[in-house]
Amino acid sequence: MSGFRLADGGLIDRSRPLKFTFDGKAYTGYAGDTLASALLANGVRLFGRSFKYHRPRGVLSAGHEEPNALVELREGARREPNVKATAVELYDGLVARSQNRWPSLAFDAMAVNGLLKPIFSAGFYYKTFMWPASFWEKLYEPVIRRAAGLGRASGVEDPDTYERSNAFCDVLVVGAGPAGLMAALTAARAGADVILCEDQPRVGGQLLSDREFIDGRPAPEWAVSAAAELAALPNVRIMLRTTVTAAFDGCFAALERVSDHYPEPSAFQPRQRFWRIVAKRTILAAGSTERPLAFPDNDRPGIMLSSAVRTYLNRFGVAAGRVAAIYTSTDDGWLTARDFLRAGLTPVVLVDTRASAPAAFADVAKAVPIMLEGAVLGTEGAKGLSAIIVAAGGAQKRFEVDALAVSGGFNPAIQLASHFGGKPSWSENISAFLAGGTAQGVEPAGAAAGVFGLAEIFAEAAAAGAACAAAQGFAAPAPKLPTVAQTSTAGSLAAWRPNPAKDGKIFVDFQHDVTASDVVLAHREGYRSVEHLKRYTTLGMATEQGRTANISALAMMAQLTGRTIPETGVTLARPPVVPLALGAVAGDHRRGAFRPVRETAIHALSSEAGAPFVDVGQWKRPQYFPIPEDADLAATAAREVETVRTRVGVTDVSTLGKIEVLGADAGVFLDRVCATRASAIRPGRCGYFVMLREDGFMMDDGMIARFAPDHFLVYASTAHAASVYRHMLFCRQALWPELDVNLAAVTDGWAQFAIAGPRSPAVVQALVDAPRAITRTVFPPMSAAELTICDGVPARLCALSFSGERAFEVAVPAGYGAALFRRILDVGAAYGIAPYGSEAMGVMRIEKGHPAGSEINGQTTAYDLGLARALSKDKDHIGRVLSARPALNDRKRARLVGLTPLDPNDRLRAGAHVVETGVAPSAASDLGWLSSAAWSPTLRSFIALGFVSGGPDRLGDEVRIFDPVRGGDCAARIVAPCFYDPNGERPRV
Amino acid sequence: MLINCPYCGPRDLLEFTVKGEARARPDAAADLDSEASRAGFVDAVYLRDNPAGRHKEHWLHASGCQSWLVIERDTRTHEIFGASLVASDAEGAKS
Amino acid sequence: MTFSGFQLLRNALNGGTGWTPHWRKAEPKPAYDVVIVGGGGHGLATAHYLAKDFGVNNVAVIEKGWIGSGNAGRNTTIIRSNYLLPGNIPFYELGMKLWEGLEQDLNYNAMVSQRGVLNLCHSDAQRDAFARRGNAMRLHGVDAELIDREAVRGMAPYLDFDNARFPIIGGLVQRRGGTARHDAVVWGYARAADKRGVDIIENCEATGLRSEGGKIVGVETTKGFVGANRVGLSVAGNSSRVAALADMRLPIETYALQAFVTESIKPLIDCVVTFGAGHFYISQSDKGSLVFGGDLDPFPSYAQRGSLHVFSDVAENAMAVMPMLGRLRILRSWGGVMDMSMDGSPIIDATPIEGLFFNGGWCYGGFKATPAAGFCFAHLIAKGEPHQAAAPFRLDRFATGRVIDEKGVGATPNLH
Amino acid sequence: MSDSFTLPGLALDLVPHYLRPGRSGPPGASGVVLTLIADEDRFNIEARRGSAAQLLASLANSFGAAPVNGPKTIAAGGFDFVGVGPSRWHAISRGDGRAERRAALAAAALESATVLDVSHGFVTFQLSGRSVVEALAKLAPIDLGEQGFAPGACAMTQIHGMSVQLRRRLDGGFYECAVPRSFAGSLYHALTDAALRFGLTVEPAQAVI
Ligand SMILES: Cc1cc2nc3c(=O)[nH]c(=O)nc-3n(C[C@H](O)[C@H](O)[C@H](O)COP(=O)(O)OP(=O)(O)OC[C@H]3O[C@@H](n4cnc5c(N)ncnc54)[C@H](O)[C@@H]3O)c2cc1C
Ligand SMILES: NC(=O)c1ccc[n+]([C@@H]2O[C@H](COP(=O)([O-])OP(=O)(O)OC[C@H]3O[C@@H](n4cnc5c(N)ncnc54)[C@H](O)[C@@H]3O)[C@@H](O)[C@H]2O)c1
Ligand SMILES: Cc1cc2nc3c(=O)[nH]c(=O)nc-3n(C[C@H](O)[C@H](O)[C@H](O)COP(=O)(O)O)c2cc1C
Ligand SMILES: [Zn+2]
Repeated sequence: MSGFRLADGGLIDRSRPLKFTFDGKAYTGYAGDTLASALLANGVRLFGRSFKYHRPRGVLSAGHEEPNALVELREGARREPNVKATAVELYDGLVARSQNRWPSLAFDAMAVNGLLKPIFSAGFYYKTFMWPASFWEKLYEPVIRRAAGLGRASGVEDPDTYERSNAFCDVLVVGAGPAGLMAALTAARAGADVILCEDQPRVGGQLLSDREFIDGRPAPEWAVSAAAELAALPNVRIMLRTTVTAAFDGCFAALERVSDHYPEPSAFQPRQRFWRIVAKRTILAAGSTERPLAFPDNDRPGIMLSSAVRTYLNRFGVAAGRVAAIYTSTDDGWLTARDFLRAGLTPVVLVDTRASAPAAFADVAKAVPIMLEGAVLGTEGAKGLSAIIVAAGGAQKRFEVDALAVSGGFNPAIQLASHFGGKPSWSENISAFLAGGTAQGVEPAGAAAGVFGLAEIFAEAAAAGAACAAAQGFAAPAPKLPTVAQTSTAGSLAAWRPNPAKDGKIFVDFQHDVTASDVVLAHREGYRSVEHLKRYTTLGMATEQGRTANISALAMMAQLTGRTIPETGVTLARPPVVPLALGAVAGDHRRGAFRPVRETAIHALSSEAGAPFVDVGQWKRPQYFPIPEDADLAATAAREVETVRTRVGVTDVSTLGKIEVLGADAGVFLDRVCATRASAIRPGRCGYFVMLREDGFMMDDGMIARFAPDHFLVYASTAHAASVYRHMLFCRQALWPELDVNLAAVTDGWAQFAIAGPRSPAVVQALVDAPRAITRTVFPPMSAAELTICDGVPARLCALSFSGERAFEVAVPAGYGAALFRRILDVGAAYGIAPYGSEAMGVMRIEKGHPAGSEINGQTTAYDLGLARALSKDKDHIGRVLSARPALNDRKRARLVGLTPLDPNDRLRAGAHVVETGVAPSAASDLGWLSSAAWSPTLRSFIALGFVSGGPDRLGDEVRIFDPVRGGDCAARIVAPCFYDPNGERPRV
Repeated sequence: MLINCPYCGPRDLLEFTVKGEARARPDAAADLDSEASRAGFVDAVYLRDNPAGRHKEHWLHASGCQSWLVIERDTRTHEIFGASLVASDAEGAKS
Repeated sequence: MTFSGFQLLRNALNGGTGWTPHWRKAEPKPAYDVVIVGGGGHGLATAHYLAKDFGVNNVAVIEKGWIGSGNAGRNTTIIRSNYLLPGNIPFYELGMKLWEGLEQDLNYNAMVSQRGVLNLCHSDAQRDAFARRGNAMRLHGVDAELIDREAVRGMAPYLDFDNARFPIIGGLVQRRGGTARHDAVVWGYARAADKRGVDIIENCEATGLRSEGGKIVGVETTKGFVGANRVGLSVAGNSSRVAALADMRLPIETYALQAFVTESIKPLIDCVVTFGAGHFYISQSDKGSLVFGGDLDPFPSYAQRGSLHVFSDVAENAMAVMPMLGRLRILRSWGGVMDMSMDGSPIIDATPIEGLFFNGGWCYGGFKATPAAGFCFAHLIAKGEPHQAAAPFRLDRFATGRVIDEKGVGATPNLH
Repeated sequence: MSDSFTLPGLALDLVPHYLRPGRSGPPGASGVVLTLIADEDRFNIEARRGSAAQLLASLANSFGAAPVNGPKTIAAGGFDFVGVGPSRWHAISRGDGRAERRAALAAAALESATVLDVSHGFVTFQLSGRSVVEALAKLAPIDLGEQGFAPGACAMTQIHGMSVQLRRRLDGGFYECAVPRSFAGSLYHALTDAALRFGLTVEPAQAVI
């Protein structure tokens, strides 16, 4: 027990006590506390164990830079590992547990790793565990994996919801400390639209932690009044609990923690909201992070960043310990000493690495023993700090303390500016890196710009705010700058001298247990680039991304290599600034809303009819229309096929892409886009088309209906419709803008049904309005007409057959689709009509040998599909030239054929391979594969389409169908791809 | 990334599809199967300058106004220098 | 020094003072037999095999930054040989075999972990496509299993089997596939090559390719001219820029691919899982982070960073396939630049300039190829003719039409 | 009743299966009211090559005002002419008298444009209420602020992976999302999910606004 709650002070609400538990033990804190401050106030100092050596760890910081105090928060499905206790707002009923320890936090058996530290040095695993090779997966790796990792994921679906949203502004201000508030005020007063994002639940930043006075009032009060002025302006949006977490081209991403300060989100509220913010200018006023100092055993609970000590003292009313010492290389330690004094706690010693005491702190120098040019040589304590050994002026002294505030300077929070890859630049002045260049309109201000004195911060932030507003055409009035009692400091780097005996316990990266000796080892083994250092030792790769670690390690490497720090360089900061829940980024694109679906006009009808649906691209298509008499779905498909082959069936083909091509040059245009000659289709007729990609491979095939000389309608396949349309737009806009042709995708406007089977003409006749006759002579196959049906409903009718029977496709405006489908079933009843689904359609098209998606898969050519004869050779069109390349016309290519098993009941499946018979199946005997296969109720046999090397030259040959991944193996014969009515007589009857 | 569509104004990347380097379609020689024709198309379809720097590209404002655009962009910084409608004759597009 | 448990102990006792640099900090000599440009996995592997298997030891690898600073140092570490097309399978399987003996070959633990690669499928058509692929693999002697939904559940119970949009119906498994510790692969090759006398020269950028009379004579670098009458280019995302130094235009465009890690957690995901109804793949590193990625950024880019659009898309995919990931946090995201070829398959070939060889076009799949690419490239450079496994990866395949297009999307690199 | 109801023969599908009229979300006044516009006339007009000026003149002549070549709405002759792309517009008309307007449009555009009836190709959801902008901001990646999206503004944009024509009516308080018909169910769910937390009322299907 060391830390405790002061009798008064702090920005907590002592009238609202909150109960919570940590490792099952009950505690009480106050509204306004973080989990860390509340635990410290209760005297808890041991928060967790380190990654590798399981050393006891406490709280180092008061923010997102915390490497040590990680806990598992909440329980059950809401359990969240690796939560920084310093960044959790306390709420009533909070439950937290320590992690990465066994059996308990106080006694962690894994701490023996610490004894083996000399073995577990950086990169030790690269040098061993190699023999025998098979032991890695079986033995070594499982042990390493179990030992590694921090907390435990819940392992079940997150019950909370998330939202995404968009915001736009002239000026985005990141951070509402003095710099952010001042910049926002200036820009907003000028009239610019301002968004001010603040990570914390309240504005003020460092002002909440320090005993500053602004305009004669305590600084937090000034912050509140500045926020009030901003909130009153209509052009300002203040977003609290919102961390700007990444900079992307053209926008920022921010996370709003809407409900994390409640046990669970209230009804209709998301847990978090992920913002995309588009800002014309951005002011980065995100403050700075303090650096610890490097000394042996610098990781004991009770050793804390100096500014964090002040944060606990002033913002939370918590003293970090009862007997404190200070070890600093900046004025910040002196500020902390002064605040300790004010709280009635006199530090036992202030050790400053510098040679002289800062003049502004004469009051402190008088009250506290000071050791200049001093160093902490070591610390003592079991589960927490109990003493420090200090050297100064040749003498060593031991002090019994339970808290040590350390300060090694400040790193400006420039991460967001670095996301664009800009190299940070070193500032000798503050011994830290500043944002390099102002990338993409991001302007650092305040501590983030390396300006630490409050008066200068106000002046420079106001100027930045004014400049941003001015860039958007808003003239800012000269700002009235608040008056402050000036305190300014700069950082310097504490000297570190390699000392093999002690370096092993100088922790640089606390969470990953990277020590000074690891840096020395990396140097010795040649990992001297900072990026190699990082990757070899894992320095800076932990959950706080080296915020507190990187500079010390860099300084060490610089010293070892005899280079300067800027020569040594710094590792790159990457998004996100603060770790970001995957659920939040996904937002509400979850479950069914992951991706949109497309439904046809008869979707509801089909599902009422019990039809299962199949995904084709984004579409849902009814796959079968089962009736109770069907034994199973295979029987359904067989019945549906039989119905079409013998009577009449109706199916929904609305998903076919429909592209209107209109204009005087429509025919010319299509002749260039298609490999077939579309212009040869006469008005009132349909024609087959093939489209190639420019590289000569098949893009799509389908039908074109021509309704008038200047009006064509292209029916693209469902799967390719979108890309075909994009391609045609490209041809129209980029390649041949001179042509008089307009395109429109009208797929969604029409419900279209195929009515197929020998009795289809009668059904169609019953639909169309008089006096049109649907006869073989008046409306033969390949006819197309615009007409009315069902007493005046506009419709398009084409005599097209995909099934191989006499068939029609009738389309009506989509709003009539459901009614038309019912009507077709009604009038068709007399003819024995039944609806059929995509499965039966697929069976029939395989029986007919029509290529579909699995044949036109982007890897096949018209030649492969046996369509070469349909192409016109004598005109230039997309894909014409490259389709003539030799390899694309090689007879040995895998080309389309049909396959029938010698035993008709031997199951063929798409994906099986075709291999030579009589030799062992191998890559050498592999001839090709089956692309589509089905049971053909018509032929009473399994049949398949497939691609076989030189296939059309081998009709009649016996081959082996080899499907080892599904245990299939049978003999089959190569046949022509059309199994049914090869001469196409049936549609003409 | 924000692309300033000449018709729609600044819009997010997700509304667009990108085709890659903006290249003209070669004229096929009279003999479509001549070496010259083929070489021209092989070059145009497959070979790229792929510069690290300014690059002219074809983009489609797919879920916007469906215009194909020519965009000049720096492939190192993603800075966009301009976006225009690809169709030179798109009358009065800049209203 | 040979790495072993014994050495580790010995050095633990002497304060680690016995360790030495894993590779020398070499400076360029005036000339070498072979100069490899690019100190990524491929370049270093090439040097290693040149020295070890082809007797060419007078080799320099020049690297513009630190070795592994390119894609070798930023990929999602998946290794597998579950390809579809006959042009690809033998090559990637050669790679798989080399991975299986890599650590012993290099005397460096690259943590090759054959934990299995599971590709999920969500429709009958997709399952049939996987069957075609699995069968092709089996015909080539590669392990492949097509498993049903319940077997998938056995491997990965935490998946969203009943996803309202894309339920899982099965998967294709390659049990020999898995992951490897990417950085260690680079360092292991560097150390092994260095041991055989290869000079690894960091912070040395190739700024010119000097040729005389159609023959290469050396490389201009930021550390001066380095002579060599055989030069191999292995510069991944920078292929076009470096080839341009020799006035070559390539069938390649460069795109950024992002990757992500979460904070470290206790073991959660055993194998590598890929989602079949979107772009998403995930595994867990030995350190405990979940490592995952998705689609390419759609526009050409040399910036090693990605867009919000893909960032969000990846998270959406993650939630669709593994809703348990919701509260886990992305710790870091980054990007690498991919040399996307026009058919999505690589190129290992001689160039029109005698003595200048090219290895590239690896798209986002070249990490798994590292050993095989190094070996085949070394073969080509040493012998002047392609290794059989890499024979299809020729530059002229675009002119002849002999493209190797696994996805069937044609010359649109951002869709491969 | 509008004139398209008087078409004989087949019934129009006016109440899609996904529509769930009623009140949902937290109690209190509804922040968002969603109405399906079940029946409207919508024409896609695209100027023929080189004829944009002629088209605009002819429309001005027939309807008293010409559409503008930009993403904005111009009301003329009972139509809302909405710019959807270069030299392309949607002409939207509702209520009685549509047959005459349709004929007038066909006549005015005959020479200089292609006109397609796309009434059935789109489904339009109307949104209003005090939280409508906040709800839409969750969905559309565009600036819906007063200046960026003034009354009459139109944006062809994307919502949850769907191409949506988002429009603010000239009367200011009403927003419309028109989406290709097959996506309507998915868009409906996206809109209602986004609006739920503000309190949502879905009105029963209504023929004409
Ligand atoms: C995010 C991401 C995820 C990936 N995931 C996988 C995966 O899971 N599985 C898989 O198999 N593959 C994956 N890849 C692809 C794989 O990383 C690459 O294909 C492979 O690393 C490329 O080969 P390399 O290692 O030699 O490349 P690199 O490591 O990029 O090596 C090229 C080197 O050349 C150097 N160089 C460039 N120009 C010059 C010059 N002028 N002079 C000197 N040196 C130069 C570069 O600095 C670089 O170090 C992924 C890639 C990325 C970016
Ligand atoms: N004693 C010293 O030596 C010393 C050193 C540094 C700073 N300071 C003091 O610190 C203050 C600096 O002022 P300032 O305004 O520049 O910084 P600040 O630290 O006061 O404020 C930064 C604010 O930004 C917020 N923030 C950080 N990252 C964010 C993100 N990504 N998204 C949203 N919010 C984010 C923080 O929560 C904080 O409120 C001054 O009071 C200065 O005197 C003192
Ligand atoms: C397999 C793998 C695992 C990684 N794990 C971590 C990690 O645990 N912590 C971390 O900070 N970065 C991790 N990284 C990312 C690296 O820090 C770094 O971002 C990446 O190598 C790209 O380099 P760059 O960001 O410096 O450009 C990992 C990268 C890879 C490829
Ligand atoms: Zn546009």
